[in-house]
Amino acid sequence: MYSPTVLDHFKNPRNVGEIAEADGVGEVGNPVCGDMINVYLKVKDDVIEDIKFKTFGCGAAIAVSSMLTELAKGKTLDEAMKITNKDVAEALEGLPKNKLHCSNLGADALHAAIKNYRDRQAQKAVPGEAEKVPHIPEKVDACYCPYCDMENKGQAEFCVSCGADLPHEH
Amino acid sequence: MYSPTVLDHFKNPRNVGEIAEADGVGEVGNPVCGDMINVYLKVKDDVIEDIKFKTFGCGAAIAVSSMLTELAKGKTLDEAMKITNKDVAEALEGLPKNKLHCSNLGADALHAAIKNYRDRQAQKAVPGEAEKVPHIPEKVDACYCPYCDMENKGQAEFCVSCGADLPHEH
Amino acid sequence: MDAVYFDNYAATPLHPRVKEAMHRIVDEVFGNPSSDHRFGQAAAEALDTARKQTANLINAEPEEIVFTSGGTESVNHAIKGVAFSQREKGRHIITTNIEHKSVLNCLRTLRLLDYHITSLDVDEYGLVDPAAVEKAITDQTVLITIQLANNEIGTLQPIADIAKIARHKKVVFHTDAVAAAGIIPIDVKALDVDLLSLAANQFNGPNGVGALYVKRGTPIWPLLEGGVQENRKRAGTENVVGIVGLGVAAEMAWLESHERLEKFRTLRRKLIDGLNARIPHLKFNGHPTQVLPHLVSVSVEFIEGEGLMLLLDEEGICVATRSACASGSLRASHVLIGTGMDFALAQGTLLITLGRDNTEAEVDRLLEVMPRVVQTLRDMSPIYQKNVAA
Amino acid sequence: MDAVYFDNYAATPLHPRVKEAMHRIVDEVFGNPSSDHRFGQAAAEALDTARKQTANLINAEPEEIVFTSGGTESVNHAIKGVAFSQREKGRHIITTNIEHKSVLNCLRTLRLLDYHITSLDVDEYGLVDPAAVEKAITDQTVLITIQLANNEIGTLQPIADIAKIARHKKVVFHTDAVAAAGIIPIDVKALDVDLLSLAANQFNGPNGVGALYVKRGTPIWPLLEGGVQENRKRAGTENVVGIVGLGVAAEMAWLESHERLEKFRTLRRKLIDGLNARIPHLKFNGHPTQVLPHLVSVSVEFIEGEGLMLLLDEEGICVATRSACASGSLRASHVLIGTGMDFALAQGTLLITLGRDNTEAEVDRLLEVMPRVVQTLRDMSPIYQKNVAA
Ligand SMILES: Cc1ncc(COP(=O)(O)O)c(C=O)c1O
Ligand SMILES: Cc1ncc(COP(=O)(O)O)c(C=O)c1O
Ligand code: FES
Ligand code: FES
Repeated sequence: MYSPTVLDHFKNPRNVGEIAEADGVGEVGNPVCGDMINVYLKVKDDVIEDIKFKTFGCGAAIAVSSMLTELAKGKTLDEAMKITNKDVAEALEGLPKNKLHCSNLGADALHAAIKNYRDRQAQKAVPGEAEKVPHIPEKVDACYCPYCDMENKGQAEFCVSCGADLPHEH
Repeated sequence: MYSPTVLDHFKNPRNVGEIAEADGVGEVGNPVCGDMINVYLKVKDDVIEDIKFKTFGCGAAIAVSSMLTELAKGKTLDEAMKITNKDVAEALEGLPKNKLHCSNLGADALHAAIKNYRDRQAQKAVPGEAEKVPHIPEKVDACYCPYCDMENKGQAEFCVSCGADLPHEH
Repeated sequence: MDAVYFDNYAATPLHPRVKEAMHRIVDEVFGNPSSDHRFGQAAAEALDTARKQTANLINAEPEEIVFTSGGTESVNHAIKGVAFSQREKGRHIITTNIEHKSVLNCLRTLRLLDYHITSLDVDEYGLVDPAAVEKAITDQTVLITIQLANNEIGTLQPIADIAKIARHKKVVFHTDAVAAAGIIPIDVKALDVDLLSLAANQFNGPNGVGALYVKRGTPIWPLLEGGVQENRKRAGTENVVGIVGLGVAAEMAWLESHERLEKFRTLRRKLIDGLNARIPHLKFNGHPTQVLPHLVSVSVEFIEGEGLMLLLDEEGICVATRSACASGSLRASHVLIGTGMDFALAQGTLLITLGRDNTEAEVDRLLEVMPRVVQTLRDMSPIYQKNVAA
Repeated sequence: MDAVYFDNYAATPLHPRVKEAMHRIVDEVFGNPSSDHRFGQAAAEALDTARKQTANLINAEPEEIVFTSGGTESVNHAIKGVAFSQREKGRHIITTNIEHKSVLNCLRTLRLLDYHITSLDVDEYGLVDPAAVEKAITDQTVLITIQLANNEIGTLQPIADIAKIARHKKVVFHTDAVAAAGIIPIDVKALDVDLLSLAANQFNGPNGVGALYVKRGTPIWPLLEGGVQENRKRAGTENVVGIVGLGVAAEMAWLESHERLEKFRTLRRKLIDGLNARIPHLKFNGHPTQVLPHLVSVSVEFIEGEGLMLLLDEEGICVATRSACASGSLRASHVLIGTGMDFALAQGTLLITLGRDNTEAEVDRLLEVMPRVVQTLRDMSPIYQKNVAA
C-alpha cells in the first residue's frame, strides 16, 4: 500500500529526535485522530542548519516527517516556508488516498516552527515555548464526497449519494 | 432431486396410452401451469381391469400418472376412489416440495374417470365424453406461506414476510 | 461416452487457466486484502490484478469495478443502490416485461417501499422500443434498468440508444449484461451506461462471483454496508479465490473472443438447421439477428420441457428448460409469455447454450438423440395426436 | 524464517482439508446447483453436504442455514431483511455502541429510511446490561441486534439472557456471531436466537463466504432477490467452491474444537503474561473472563498502532491494529472509545489473534521482538518522555 520511498522513510526515519536548545519549535496536532508532529529547528544566517522531529502517528505521518526534514535541511527560511504538503507527498512518490491528509500535518509543523523562530527573534514569543497549532482540515472537503464526487450538505457525517464516511473532521 | 422410484416411473412409465373403447375417461387440467392428465378405464364387475393414461406435464406428473395406474389396476372402484394424492406420492417415495402439487392432479384424474364411468352407467353422461375437471388448488395454501409459515392476506402474490412467491394459483 | 454439456447459460466449465489460478490462491493466498501486512497485501495484489482484467473486458477503469457475489448481487446493488440514493429526487423506475427475476423481484420490493414502476412491453422478438422508454420518463424517474441480452431468448436490446436517451434526460441507466458479458464484446464507454452487471459463470469463471461496473460519479448506495472495501461501494471481506477466477476468466474471454464467436456461430447454425430438418412443430425464439451467438431457445410443441430435459440427461446430454414445472417457481416463463407465446407452448421450451468446449460431434449427438426423445414424450401427450391429426 | 501469523481475526490459513475440498470442486464440479441435470445435481449435492456441516457447527437444522458471501452480507440480510419485513409493525431497533461496522452502517441507512435506533452503552469491559435491553423495548421494536462476541476486544455478551427477553417480548433477535462462530461452541437452540451471522474466514475457511442462521418462522425478506435459491431466502447462483470450503471448515472446527481451545488458552496466557513482564505501560482490553479465547487486545501507551504493525511485519510478525490511521476510516475505533478509552491510547491498540496453526515458539518470537519495536516508536514519540518522566 505504501510506496518504497514511504516505507524507507518510515523504517529508517531521518532526523528523529529533539534539539535541546532549539531556535524554533512547531507542534501540530490533529484533535480528531490524535496525531502530533513536533519540529525542532536550529537556524543560522536564516538557513536551517539542523532540523529534527518527533511524531505520534501512522507510518505515513512518520515518513512525511522524515522527508520533510530532509527537504527543509539547508534551505533558507523563506525557501522552507514554500515547502507544501504536496511537495512532501510527491517527494515520497505518493501516499495512499486515505493517507493524503497525514501529509498535511508535516508542512504545517515546519511552518509553525519557522514562525516560532521568527516570533522569538521579534520577541513576540518566549524562547523554549513552541508554536502550537491544532490541525483542523478545511471545510471544503466536506462538501464534495471524495469517493463519488457528489455534493453533500454542510457537516454530513457520510455521503448521501454513496454512503461513504466523509473524513472532513480530519 | 427425484427419488429413484420417481425416476423409474418417469423413464419407464407403466400403462401409457389410451383405451380405444374406454368405459370411463377423466381429464384433469391445471389452468395455470397447463399440465393435463387423462385417465382411461376398462371396468369389469366393478373392478378396474385395465387403466391407461396420457399426460402433458413434468417428470413428476408423468411418474405420478404411472404410479397411479399401477395402484389402481385390479382394485374395485370403491377401493380406487380411496386412493389419495398422498398415497401416490408415498408410493413414489416422496416428491420434491415444489412438486407436491403435481401429485394432486393424479388422483383427481382417476376419480374423475371413475365418476365418468358411473355417470355413464347411470346414463348421466354420454359414452365417449370425458369428465373434464379443471384443477384449481385449494385457497388454504394462500394464507400461510409454505416457506416461512407466516400468514398472508387473501390473494397475495408473494409472502409479505419472507418475499417468497406464493404458489396458491396452482 | 462423456456427457455433453449444452447448458452453458447456467454455468460454464472452468477454463483451465481459471482452475490453475484458483488452485494457486487456495494453496498460497489466504490473507484478508484489507490487512496491511504481507499476507494481506498478497491478497490485495491478487484483487488488483483481477480488477484490471475485469475492467479490460468491458473497457472500464479498474476503479469502476465493484466485485460482487454474482449477477444477482450486482443487479440488486445497482437497482436498490440507486433507488435509495435518489429517493429524495424521485421514485419512478423504468424497466421491461422480460427482465431477469433478480430485476423483477427488486422492483417488486421497491413497489412495497413506495416506488412506482413502469414496465414496458416488448415485441414478439423481445425487443423494447427506445421511443417507448423516452416516453415513459417523467421528472420523477431516477433509474432505467434494461437488460443487454435476454437470458432466455437471447435478444439483444438497443442499449446504446436507450443510454443516450437516459443520459440526455439525466436518468441513471443500469443494464443487466449478465447473459452477454464475456460472450459478446462490450464497451461501457461506447455504450455510455452508468451501471452494468456481469457474472463470471457465464464465461468459464466460477459460480457466485460477479461484478458491477459503476461509472465514476454515479449516485449509488452500497447494498452490503460495513467496512471500506471495494472503494467503499461494497463492504465485506472479499471472496479472493472466486474473484481471481473471475479475473482470469475475463482475460481469457477477451483473448479468445474471436475464436469463440466463430465457433458459436458455426455450431448454432448447424443446431438450428439440424433440429428444423429433423423435428416438426418447433418454434425458435428470440430475434433472428439481434441475438446472443451461443444460445438457442426452441419451443417443442405438445410436450413439456422438464421431461425432455430429464430424458436428454438420461442420454448424457445436458440442456436447460424454461418450463414452469422445472423452474421451482411453477409459473410459465414470463419472458416467453411476454413475447406473446401461449402457455402450453412456453411449457415445452428448451434452452441450449453453447460453450467454448463444445464440438461439432456433440451437436451431431444432440441432433441424433433429440428427435427420438421428443417422439417418446409426444406419444405420451394427450394433446399431440389431437393436434397433429387436425 | 517463516513469517508468523497472528492476525487470525482478519483471515485464517485454510485448513488442509478445506484446501483439499476446494481443489476437488475447482477440478470436478462446475455445474449450477439449480440445474436438474447431472452437472447441476453434483453441485447441489456438494451444497447439501456443506449445509449439514454448517448446521451441525451451531446445532441448527440444515434448512435453517442460508449461505451468504460473508459476515457482512449475513448481517445486512438479517438487519435489513427483518426491518423491511416488519416495517408495518414498527420501526424501532435496538443495538449497542460497539457493534461491527456492518451493523452500524445498516442501521445508519435505516435511520435515513425513517427507522428509529436505540444504541445502548456498554461498560468498561464492553458488556451490555440485559436489563437495559429490556427497558429499551417499546411496542414499536421489531429487532434487537447484539453481537455474540466483540471483534476488537473479545468480550462475550450475555446473549442467552437477551434472547430470553426478546422471545418474551416477541421481538426478533439477531446476534452477530462472526467473531465467535467456529471459535467457541455455539448452540442456537440453547441460545434461542432467531438469527445468527457467521463467516468462514474466522475458522480456517475461505474469505467471502458465510452463513445466516434463520430460525424457521422468522419474518425476513431476502436481501438479494431473484431466483429461488437457498430456500427462497437468498437469490443468486451459489459460490459452490467457497461454500464447500465453509462446510469442511465448519466440520473441522467442530471436530478439533477441544484441542484448539486448549491451545488458545495456553498461548493466550503466555502472551499476556509475557508482554506484561516485558513492556511497561500496556493496557489489556476486554472482559477478564467473558472473552474470546484466541484474542488479545492490547493498548500500547504513547505510540500509534499502524507503525507498530508495520515494524512487526518487517520482522516477519503479522498482527492487526485498531488504530484509526490504519483502518481506512480515519476515526478511532468506536469500540475502544465505547468502553471509555481515551483517544490517544486507542490509537496504540494492537489486536493479536491466535489460530490453530500457531505455536509456542511463535509466541516466544513475538515476546522477543515486540519490546524492541515498541521502544523504537516510543523514542520517536513526542508524548513518551514527557509522560514517563512525569
Ligand atoms: C463481528 C463482525 N461482524 C461482521 C463482520 C463482517 O464479516 P466479513 O468481513 O466476512 O464480511 C466481521 C468481520 O470482520 C466481524 O468481526
Ligand atoms: C440476465 C440475468 N441477470 C441476472 C442473473 C443472476 O445471476 P446469478 O445467478 O449469477 O446471481 C442471471 C442469471 O442467470 C441472468 O441471466
Ligand atoms: S405438473 Fe405442474 S409442475 Fe409438475
Ligand atoms: S496521521 Fe492520521 S491517519 Fe495518518
